[in-house]
Amino acid sequence: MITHPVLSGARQVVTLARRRCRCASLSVAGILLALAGVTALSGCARAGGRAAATRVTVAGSTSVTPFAEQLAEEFMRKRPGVQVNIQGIGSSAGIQATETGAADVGMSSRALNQEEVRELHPVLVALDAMAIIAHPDNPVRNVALPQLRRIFAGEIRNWRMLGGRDAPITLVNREAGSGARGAFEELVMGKGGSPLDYRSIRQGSQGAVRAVVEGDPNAVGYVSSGVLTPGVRALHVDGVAPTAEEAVAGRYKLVRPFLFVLRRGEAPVGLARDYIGYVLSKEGQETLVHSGLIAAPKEALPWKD
Amino acid sequence: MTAEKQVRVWPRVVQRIAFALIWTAALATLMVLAFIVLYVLRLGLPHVDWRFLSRYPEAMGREGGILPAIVGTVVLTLAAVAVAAPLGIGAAVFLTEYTWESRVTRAVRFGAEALAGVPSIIYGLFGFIFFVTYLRMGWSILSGALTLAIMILPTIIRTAEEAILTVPRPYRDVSFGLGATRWQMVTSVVLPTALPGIVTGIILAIGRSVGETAAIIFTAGTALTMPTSLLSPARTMSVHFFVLAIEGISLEKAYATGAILILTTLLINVLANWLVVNAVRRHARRG
Amino acid sequence: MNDDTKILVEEFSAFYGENEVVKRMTLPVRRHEILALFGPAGGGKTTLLRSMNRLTDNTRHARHHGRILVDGKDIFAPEVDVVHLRRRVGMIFALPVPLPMSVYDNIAYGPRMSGIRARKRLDESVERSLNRAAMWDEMKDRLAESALHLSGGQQQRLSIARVLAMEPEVILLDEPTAALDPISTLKIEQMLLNLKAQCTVVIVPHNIQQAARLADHAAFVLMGELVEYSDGRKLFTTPGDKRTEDYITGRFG
Amino acid sequence: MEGLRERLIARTLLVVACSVVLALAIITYFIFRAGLPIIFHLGLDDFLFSTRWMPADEGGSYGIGAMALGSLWVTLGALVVGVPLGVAVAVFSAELAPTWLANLIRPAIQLLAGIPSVIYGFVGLMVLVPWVRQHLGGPGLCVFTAAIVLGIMILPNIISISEDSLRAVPPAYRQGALALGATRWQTIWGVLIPAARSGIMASIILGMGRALGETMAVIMMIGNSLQVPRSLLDPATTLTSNIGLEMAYASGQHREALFATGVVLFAFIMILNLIANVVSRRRVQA
Repeated sequence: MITHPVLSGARQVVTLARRRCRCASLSVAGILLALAGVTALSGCARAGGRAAATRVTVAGSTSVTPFAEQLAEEFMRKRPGVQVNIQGIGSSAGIQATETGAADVGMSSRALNQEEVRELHPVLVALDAMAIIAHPDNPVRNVALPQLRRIFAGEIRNWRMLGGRDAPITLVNREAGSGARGAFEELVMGKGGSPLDYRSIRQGSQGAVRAVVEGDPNAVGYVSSGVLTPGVRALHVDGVAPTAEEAVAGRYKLVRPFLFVLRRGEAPVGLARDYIGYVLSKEGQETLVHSGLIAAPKEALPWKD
Repeated sequence: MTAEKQVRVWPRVVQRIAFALIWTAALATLMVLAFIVLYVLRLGLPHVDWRFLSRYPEAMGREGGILPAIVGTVVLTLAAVAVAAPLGIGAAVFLTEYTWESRVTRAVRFGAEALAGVPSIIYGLFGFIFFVTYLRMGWSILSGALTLAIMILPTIIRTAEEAILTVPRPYRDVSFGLGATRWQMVTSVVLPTALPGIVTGIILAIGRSVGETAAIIFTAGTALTMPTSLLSPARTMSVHFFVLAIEGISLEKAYATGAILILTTLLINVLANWLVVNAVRRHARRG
Repeated sequence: MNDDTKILVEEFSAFYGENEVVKRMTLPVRRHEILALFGPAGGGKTTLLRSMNRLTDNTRHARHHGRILVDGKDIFAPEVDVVHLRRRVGMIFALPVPLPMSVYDNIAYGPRMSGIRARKRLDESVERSLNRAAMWDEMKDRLAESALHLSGGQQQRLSIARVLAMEPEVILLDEPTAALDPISTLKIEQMLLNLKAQCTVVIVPHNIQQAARLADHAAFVLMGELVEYSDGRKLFTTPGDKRTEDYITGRFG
Repeated sequence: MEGLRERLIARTLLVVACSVVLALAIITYFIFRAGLPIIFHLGLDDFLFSTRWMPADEGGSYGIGAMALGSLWVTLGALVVGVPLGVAVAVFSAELAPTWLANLIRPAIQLLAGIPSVIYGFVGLMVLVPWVRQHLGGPGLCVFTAAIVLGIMILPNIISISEDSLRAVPPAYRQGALALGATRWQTIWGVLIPAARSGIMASIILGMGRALGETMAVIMMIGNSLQVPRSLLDPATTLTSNIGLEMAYASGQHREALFATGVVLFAFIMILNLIANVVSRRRVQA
């Protein structure tokens, strides 16, 4: 394989490229750019990571995405000509994109860790009660928190042990890195508790989790209470329904924050500020509440470092 | 006597069984195809109307239409072809008209073959680190189109090369004999004659771009807004379909988008076939 | 070399790879006459012809030794512009090759390639060339038609008209009537005799009779070697070499 | 002047042609640069053969063993479905079908190749997954479902290349066999298929590459479970689907590990391509 002339040629290219990779690849990109007929100027303007005055990029948690998009739609209706791009790429990626400047605002559905807090400023936009969902045909209506823990740790594997039918439980998880999973691990499994069962099905978004549970009578998963549909039933946890009232009253425990994150030391400017302002406004918060989320407590004030 | 009879009868039985199986396989394949197409069309077409095609999506696509996705698909695909077609045709012309079999051509062919085999998720990863991150183009039509362009390059090169090779050898002699330079020969005789084949390749490449998902999600993003420039992110119909379908946002809209995708694929195929048939017919007439 | 020599092939050898197909040939072509290169198939006639306007450049592994002089200048010299050479030395192939375009565009092809764009000049050139190929009357109403729709004979005469449009000094023809019926053949032969006035013609004839009908001078080529070169009439009546005689009288070939 | 222009054009075309090689080199370089460090950090053995993939672990555990096995299962399954079916259709189209039917099959296969993979995944999800869940048990999102749909997806690759190589068998072979009194089937099985063997092999290898590389359809159908599948009805994950699923959410080491998965996949595919290349080159020489 090594003696293959083409491969060794390719290796030379690679070595060469390694030697002055930035320079070479930039020039290649230059050629491609020219061919695409794109003005390099706009490329440079974008390269700074600063949004143009009429555009703001919001990227992150797919759990937050539907709500952020709805708010963006309303916001854009109020402010014709501006564009709010919502990219549902996951909490961690959104946080990272914000750090590197690829996004102006990040969305996270989990609390920031210590490292991240050093770089970024979280803005609490809403609280979300996480619902444990099962198929409507499933006779099980309630789980205790410790049971839930054991279910997702893979210790309880049959609905019979929960008073249901004799059927194996199909666990539906989110994938590592997603805010929902992070929040679930923290709220249900506990810090340093047993890990989530690796055998579970994993899906890439709340919708996907919901879709699996809608289809499979033996499935159980977790999603934001804001995205519940008649196709799934939210189980009570310790006898408490996952409603906003119960959560505000502190009885429903599985509550996670929905955050917007911003780079520290840079107050958001222009459109980003206006958008966040809209989200935190009475009107924006009403939309969120209407969608099944819980309004952000008043004391969560934006960017006052 | 019996043995001989057996020899004569047995192969016929085997043949009958084998042929029955083969017929079954062929019909099953056609039926699977028909099923997929009809399934999506039957469930999707009732939800397709002019409003679906001409309106913006609302509530993440649960309501409204798919106009931005259509525009995103068209722009992304055109941009990708605009980059890949000159490169691909140029490479094919180089391989066929400007050089003889050598290390260089072998390397280029190897490169094209290797690129053709690279899975789209790898293109997605590459586009993400190279165009989106390293060159700071962000999730944008530009990033997506350049990634796609590399992806469809092998298809264009291969089909263009084949088309060029079918141009009769004597045309070149005549053209040279009449004092054409090589480039004049290529542009006045070879490319016009090979055009239907080349266009077919481009249409196939367009088909691949329209159907691509994995590479685009990571490079052009998933923002469901109307793209305003090459640097805005975009969501193509395939990506929109994927998001609608897997997130269970709206099965109705998913089927409708799927129907549009299938129709587009059909259209692209019919177009490509029509061009090939036409080219063959012209070729036959030429003798 | 005297003044009426248009082309001089001098100690010329041509190779495909290791295979020597033209062997140290020396041969003059005189101005305003027809030279016929004849001999059995595979003897290197076509290669010699293709070397005269360097079409062999486009063949892989083709090499050569020696020189070919046109008007006393070696066509293989580095400073020679091959495109310019080919505009002076036109070539007709055995099978008619109409380009897939209209009759008009076929004939205007050469002039266009040399940069003539003016419609008027192209029109003139097309008319003049068709006239010289004696086919203006049949073609003048069919100029917009695809050349692919013409008959074989018409296509070949069109090929000649196409070469004439470049006003070449030399025309090389490689069995131009091989695929044609006798009437078309006759028309083409007549045309070639008329063309002598303007240019020099080198032809690989379709058969010995054709060579005898056309040739002012003739050269018998066998297995890459020039066996005999002399005045046309003389060579076909009283060949000087036994091998030539055998070939002419049909004892081999 | 003209000569200069011609030389310039020739040079430009050379550069254009080499852009293909350059693109491949850049892709290779960037994927390897992003993925190799963590492979060295973890050790190739641990990375390849450990089945524990837990980015949330303290320090992270990254072993792609389970998904590599998932890829292997799914790919083999796809071949089991796709190869007999594909070769049968190729034989049918090249040998048995009446002309009108052969003329129908060719564009149909093209269409099959042109349908976006997400549509396959979706139809699999909507039709096959519930069927499997109801009739065979398990969650339906499993190796079996994914393999069947992938098997259908690789059909066009297998059919078109196999058919070409069957058609390329010299007619003399067929006539010779028939003249010796073989039945048509004996001719096909004993003469044509062996004669077209290397082409069929190449088609299978390329189909394998496609199955191994498919992402979106697999994500939709396989369940993405990180376990080593013990039965066909178990959910599993593949190298590609895990990248597709987690990439968006990954950062730091986790992301590097995904790129490293890409490196492994890339290397696999390149090896497969080389094999297909060698096999089909032998065909040309034969």
